[in-house]
Amino acid sequence: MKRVRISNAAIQPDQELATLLGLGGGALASFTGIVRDDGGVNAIELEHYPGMTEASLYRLIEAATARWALLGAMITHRVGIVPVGAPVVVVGTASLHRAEALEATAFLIDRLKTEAPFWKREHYTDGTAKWVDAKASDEARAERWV
Amino acid sequence: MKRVRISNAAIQPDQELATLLGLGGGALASFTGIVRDDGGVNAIELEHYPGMTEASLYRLIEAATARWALLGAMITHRVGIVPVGAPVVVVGTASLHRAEALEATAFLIDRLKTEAPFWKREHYTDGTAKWVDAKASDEARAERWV
Amino acid sequence: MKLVYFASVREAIGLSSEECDVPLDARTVGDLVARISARSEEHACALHDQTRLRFALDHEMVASDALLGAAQELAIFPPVTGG
Amino acid sequence: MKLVYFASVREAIGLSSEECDVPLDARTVGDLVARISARSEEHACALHDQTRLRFALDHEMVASDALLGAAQELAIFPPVTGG
Repeated sequence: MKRVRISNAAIQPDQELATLLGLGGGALASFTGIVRDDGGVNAIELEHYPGMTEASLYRLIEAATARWALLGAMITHRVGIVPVGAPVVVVGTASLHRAEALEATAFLIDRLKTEAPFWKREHYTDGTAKWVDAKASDEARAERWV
Repeated sequence: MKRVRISNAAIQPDQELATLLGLGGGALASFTGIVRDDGGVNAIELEHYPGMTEASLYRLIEAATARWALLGAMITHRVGIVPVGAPVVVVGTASLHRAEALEATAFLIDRLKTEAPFWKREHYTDGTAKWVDAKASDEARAERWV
Repeated sequence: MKLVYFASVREAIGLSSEECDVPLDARTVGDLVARISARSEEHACALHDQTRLRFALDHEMVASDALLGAAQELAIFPPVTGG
Repeated sequence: MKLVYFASVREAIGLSSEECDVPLDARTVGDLVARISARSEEHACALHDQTRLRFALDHEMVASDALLGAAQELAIFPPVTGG
């Protein structure tokens, strides 16, 4: 089971992950990214590159399933305006044993951060907005998997 | 938020994790262990050491929060008879950024496997049952965190 | 001291708990386990190989050379297999 | 070749996409980006520092020295910030 989904509407982590529970494996690992209240932020806006987004997320899932014995892997990413406290991304993997799912989940979210064509703009309570800068620490974490 | 729960009844991973979504962090990582169908197994039976079980899981959560900046951590473990396909354990952590939650989740499940007083017996479709042997690979994974 | 047994140890001994007086010369967990082994054929069989056992004193995992001190409960069980 | 722009690059140029003929002497992504810079003040401002840009040819991330080959779409954008 490999699944990529881009959603304009709110995402429910448990619904996204439900299929992974039934694959016969003993391990399900997941990561959910949530909009943080970083001092005056009331929402973020996510722009993406339709077509390339899906292709790049599928490539990441293919890379993960080539590297680890996975029974399934899924990524759901929200786009558009996302309010503080709402999930932005859900990554989940299932495997027979836990090591594979735990590592593959970290791999997928780390690589997504530097390879998938999404751009985040913070909207502040005072009505202003600002593009978020990429972080050097994200590059460093993604490099661990090369 | 630190929570340990031992349950005789079925556990719903999303309900166990719900509180972690609302702690203001940007990251929620989780691990769910599921009863695997390992050739003829139709259920496992989990025995535990009431009192020590809760104390040892709290100690693990304290160790994780001392080591990583976490906003919350929870462990729910089921005991008694658990059918194939049902969740046995849910571990979840929340943090501002993803590295802490991902690592703390792996730490908690790895250490739980070698330190928490649970014992598993496999029940087979032919009516027989057998205690599960501890795995050397679990010891090795737990050692990584020392 | 209260002795508690779990899983295959509990089954082999045929008891989940029992009381025992700690002899004056039993200073460590290992010393006491050797004494308990002498209680019956079943105890001897369940406890003869200490390397395959794990111990907890008052709910804390300890090695067989741990001092008994003033502990009130010794648990003896096989390696844990939860998760 | 179709050019597509995203995020701050899109805003700075004021367009989300446009067409361009690839000059014969533009072999790499970097060569073409230098040509596109000359289109307007806005293009020059958005594209002058290639080290702060990222590129994709036909939906695949590439470095600025990648050959254009037969690619049909070049995307220019700042470093990604999803997740």
